[in-house]
Amino acid sequence: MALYSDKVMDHFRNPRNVGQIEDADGVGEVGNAKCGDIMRMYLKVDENQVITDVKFNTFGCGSAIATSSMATELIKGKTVQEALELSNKAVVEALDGLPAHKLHCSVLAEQAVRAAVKDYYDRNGIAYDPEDFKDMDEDELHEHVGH
Amino acid sequence: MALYSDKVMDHFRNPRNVGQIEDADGVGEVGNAKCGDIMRMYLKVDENQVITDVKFNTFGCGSAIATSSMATELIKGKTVQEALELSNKAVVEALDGLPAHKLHCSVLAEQAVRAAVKDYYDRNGIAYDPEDFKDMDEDELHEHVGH
Amino acid sequence: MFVYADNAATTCVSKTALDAMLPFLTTGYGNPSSLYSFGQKAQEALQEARVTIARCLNAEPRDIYFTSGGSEADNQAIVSAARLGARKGKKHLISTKFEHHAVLHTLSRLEKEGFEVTLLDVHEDGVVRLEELEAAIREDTALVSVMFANNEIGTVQPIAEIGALCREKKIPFHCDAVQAAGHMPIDVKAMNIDLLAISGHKFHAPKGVGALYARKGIVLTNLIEGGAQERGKRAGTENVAGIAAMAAALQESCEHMEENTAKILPMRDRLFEELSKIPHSKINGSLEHHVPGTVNMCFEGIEGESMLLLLDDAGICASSGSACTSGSLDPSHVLLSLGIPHEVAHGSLRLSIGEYNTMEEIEHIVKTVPAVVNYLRGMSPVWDELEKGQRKHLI
Amino acid sequence: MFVYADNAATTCVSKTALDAMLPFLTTGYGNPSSLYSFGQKAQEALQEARVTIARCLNAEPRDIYFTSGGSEADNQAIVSAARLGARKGKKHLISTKFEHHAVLHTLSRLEKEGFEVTLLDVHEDGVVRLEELEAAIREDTALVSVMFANNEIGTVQPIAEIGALCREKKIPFHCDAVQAAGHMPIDVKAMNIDLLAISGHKFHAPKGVGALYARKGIVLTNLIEGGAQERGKRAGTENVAGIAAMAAALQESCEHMEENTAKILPMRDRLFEELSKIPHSKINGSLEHHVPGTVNMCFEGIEGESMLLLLDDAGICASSGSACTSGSLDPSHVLLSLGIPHEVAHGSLRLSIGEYNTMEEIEHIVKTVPAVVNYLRGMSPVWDELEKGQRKHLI
Ligand SMILES: Cc1ncc(COP(=O)(O)O)c(C=O)c1O
Ligand SMILES: Cc1ncc(COP(=O)(O)O)c(C=O)c1O
Repeated sequence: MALYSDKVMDHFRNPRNVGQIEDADGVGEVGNAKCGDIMRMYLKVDENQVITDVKFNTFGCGSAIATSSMATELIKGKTVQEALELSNKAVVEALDGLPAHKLHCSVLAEQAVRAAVKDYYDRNGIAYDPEDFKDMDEDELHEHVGH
Repeated sequence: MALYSDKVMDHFRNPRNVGQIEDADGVGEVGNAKCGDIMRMYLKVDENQVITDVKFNTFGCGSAIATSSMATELIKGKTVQEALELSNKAVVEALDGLPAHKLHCSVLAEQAVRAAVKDYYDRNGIAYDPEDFKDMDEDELHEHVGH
Repeated sequence: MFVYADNAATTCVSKTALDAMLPFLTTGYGNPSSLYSFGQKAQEALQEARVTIARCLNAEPRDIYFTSGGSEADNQAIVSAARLGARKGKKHLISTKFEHHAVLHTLSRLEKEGFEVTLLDVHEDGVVRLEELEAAIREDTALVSVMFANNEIGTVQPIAEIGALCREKKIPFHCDAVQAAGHMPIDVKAMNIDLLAISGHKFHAPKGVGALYARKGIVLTNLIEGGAQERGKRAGTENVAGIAAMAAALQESCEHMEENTAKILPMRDRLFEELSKIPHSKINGSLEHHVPGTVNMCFEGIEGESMLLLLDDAGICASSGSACTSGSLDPSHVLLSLGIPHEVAHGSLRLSIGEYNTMEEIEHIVKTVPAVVNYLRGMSPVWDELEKGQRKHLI
Repeated sequence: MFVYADNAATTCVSKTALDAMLPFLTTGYGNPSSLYSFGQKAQEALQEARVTIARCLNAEPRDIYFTSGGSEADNQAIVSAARLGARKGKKHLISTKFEHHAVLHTLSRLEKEGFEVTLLDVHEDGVVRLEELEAAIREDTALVSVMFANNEIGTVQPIAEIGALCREKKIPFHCDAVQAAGHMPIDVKAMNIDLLAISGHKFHAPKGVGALYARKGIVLTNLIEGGAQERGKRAGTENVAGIAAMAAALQESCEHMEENTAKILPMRDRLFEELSKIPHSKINGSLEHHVPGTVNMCFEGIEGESMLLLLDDAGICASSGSACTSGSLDPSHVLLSLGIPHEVAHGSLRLSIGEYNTMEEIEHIVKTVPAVVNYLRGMSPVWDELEKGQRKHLI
């Protein structure tokens, strides 16, 4: 019954894949400083659309850092299509749960991945259905998570 | 800061002059059982109108018993005129004080003495100004003490 | 010999309760709202206490709200139900004539605000009648509030039946269980109780801590606004030590309930047996439905306070519904609600015993009380008149 | 190393306080309302506590009412003044933007009931301006409520001047002195304070006990109805042990105030000195009028909760006004009231130290905080943008 699960604390204390990728193939940033959390995700993607490297920078609370870390772990080695399927729920489950008022962090992590993939698509002229990224509007995001 | 002063507790524990006088020269009873306190006072008065003996019976709380006891002490050996001058304040002072919500007991003690003296006057055909005993009405008494 | 026989007023703090609170009065002083682990440990203690208390009442932990005592819990329960009702235009409140003042005075205040209050009769036996409750229920009834066990006379109400009726009529049911918790089995689910108040110091926890059970769906009105403690329904830094003690004490009381009852009943019966031998005495309230430890009797011709003072001199702690102990002119509203005449009610004595009492102490009581009654009758003009036939015996 | 640096959240229970309460948790468990001497001893303890607390505040003992904490005292003070005002048609309440939620939420509720509330600005330095208060006062002002010292940033308000102004204008003045009691001299008479709230656990008494001072003539409205405790103004069996502890703790704190302050100030100054060296940091609130132990700073580019968690790992207990610690989206209303931008307010740190801290502990803090700030900035996209000039430094 501590604030966070051991998994969350582990990923907070020893975040995986912290950092930046200078020559990233896709970069996504979501959240805003006024609201207290920003996640930026860098992807390195190979010719088979496999994510070979991923790094993140996060400004935010413990669970923002932990969810970023977990999200990078979950998509590393996956294809970008698979990464797009990463749900916030999967991140929460992988972390053995999050307190209710911290669930928005996991949504943010999901969105950061999607934003980075979208950037990768955009840079490489890969076609996608804009509908798939419709929900990435900032304001909507925060409403979506029920603040 | 106990509920009662040591003096009150002494007079409650060892009440002076408890009892009845069979051939009393004056008997006064005040209070009523519904309200939880009745005092009855017996006087023995000699030819010089000196109170040679006094006894009381009281139904009531600790301070009712203590004030009855103290009142008998204060009038014993005094003339009936002097007894009439006994004030509830004098009883309270002699007892080193009473809690505010117990002051009515001292008023009752004063009234019991007055009632006994009145009875003595009545029995012996001694004239008195009825005005002096006007405040002995039951209802008035209880209003007087602020219930 | 010192005999504490006023367990309905308050109880000693058990070793279990003290041990449960000491960690939070020494090393574990963190604020439960703090983020760091030292604070979260206090938060965990609160949660454990919530789980424990919920288990004792067969409630859900999230439906337990900690308060500063039984009075606060009663107030919040009643005000909440009243506000909920008012929102739907329901402004009729039902309770009983012999509730605790924490209930009655809250109802009076609501009455001044425009609510209508019906107080059910409790009859000579101190038990409400289900059919009278049913008859009192109206379309606009917003609350039924009936205590589990009365604090002065110990009679237990038909709570499960009342709960079932209220559930059927869809009326929130509040139960002041301050005198019952830890002493009688309580099951808020089986009994269909929506709101329930308990107070730690009546079952060997310290004073100043209590709890309100409010079934999910009953939205509470805050009495105290501020921080987000207690799911936003009761602000103020939590009395962690007291709460931990209350949970430990309630658990201990519930685990030993049968054993304690088995210990208390023979002592209580001995009290009734012996004290009933005093002429012109009377047992107040039915013994059929009764908390184990409470004995309430009247002795004609004497007044309660002087009896208590003399018992105190003999080392016995007891209480009375006499007017003089409360500083008012009228004796206890509870005794009057049973139809006991004022004169008689003034001469009441409540002895409330618990598992810490011994038969030896009971013997001291049954030896002392008759002597005290006799002594006071000996100087009582009322008794004199009763004896001489100038006054009619009422009991 | 364990360093408790969150004394504004709660304090350890002092040995003095624990010793004062233990008798009432063991042998002295009588109910203060009971007639017998065993109960009257508890009543005497309450009275002694009342006298002690009154002495510490220069109040009359009869004007001290015990409550379950600071929140309850604040609520009752404000509701009472509002009801008193309303009776004379006065429905305007003045307070400040950075009061504790126990004050602000009570005011909000009254606002919903039809009262009008003016919240004074506290400016960048965290101090209300007397002339702005004077300008806000109206014919129908029923209450001025200004806290003695702010709980987050520690700034102290011109209480004596506010008191004098309110007295002149005949407006009741409530002061939330929860953060000041035991730490700064309080004199309700000299300062013309009509209502004042304190909370035991902020000066080494246990949690769940507080007091309300209400000057004679200010008629209190009950939040909790029931028994006649606290002169009929606050029902419920009294938390005797907690009250005794509170009195002992307040007395000890007041007796050692100068000594404690002399011990705390160099530690606090060392914190400011060292932590100010962190680039793009900022001290929140004026240091001119300030409680001794509270240090509040912002560090740009990082968020408070993650800072707290890392400090916790280093054994340091601290707090933050970040949104994430409260579960809301906005950072502390206190920091925002100073005009600090959201982005910056998220990165705030409150260290509140007391006489139990040591310089060694302070050294641990000043070594740890810069490392934590650096580490978090190293992974912060906000800091990255600030460094690269893509974002403008705000501090
Ligand atoms: C300024 C201020 N007022 C009121 C309170 C409320 O006190 P408590 O939590 O003891 O009810 C606090 C502390 O939480 C405070 O710092
Ligand atoms: C039946 C009942 N309800 C409520 C209360 C109030 O509890 P507390 O004094 O702990 O607030 C009491 C005891 O005083 C009680 O006996």
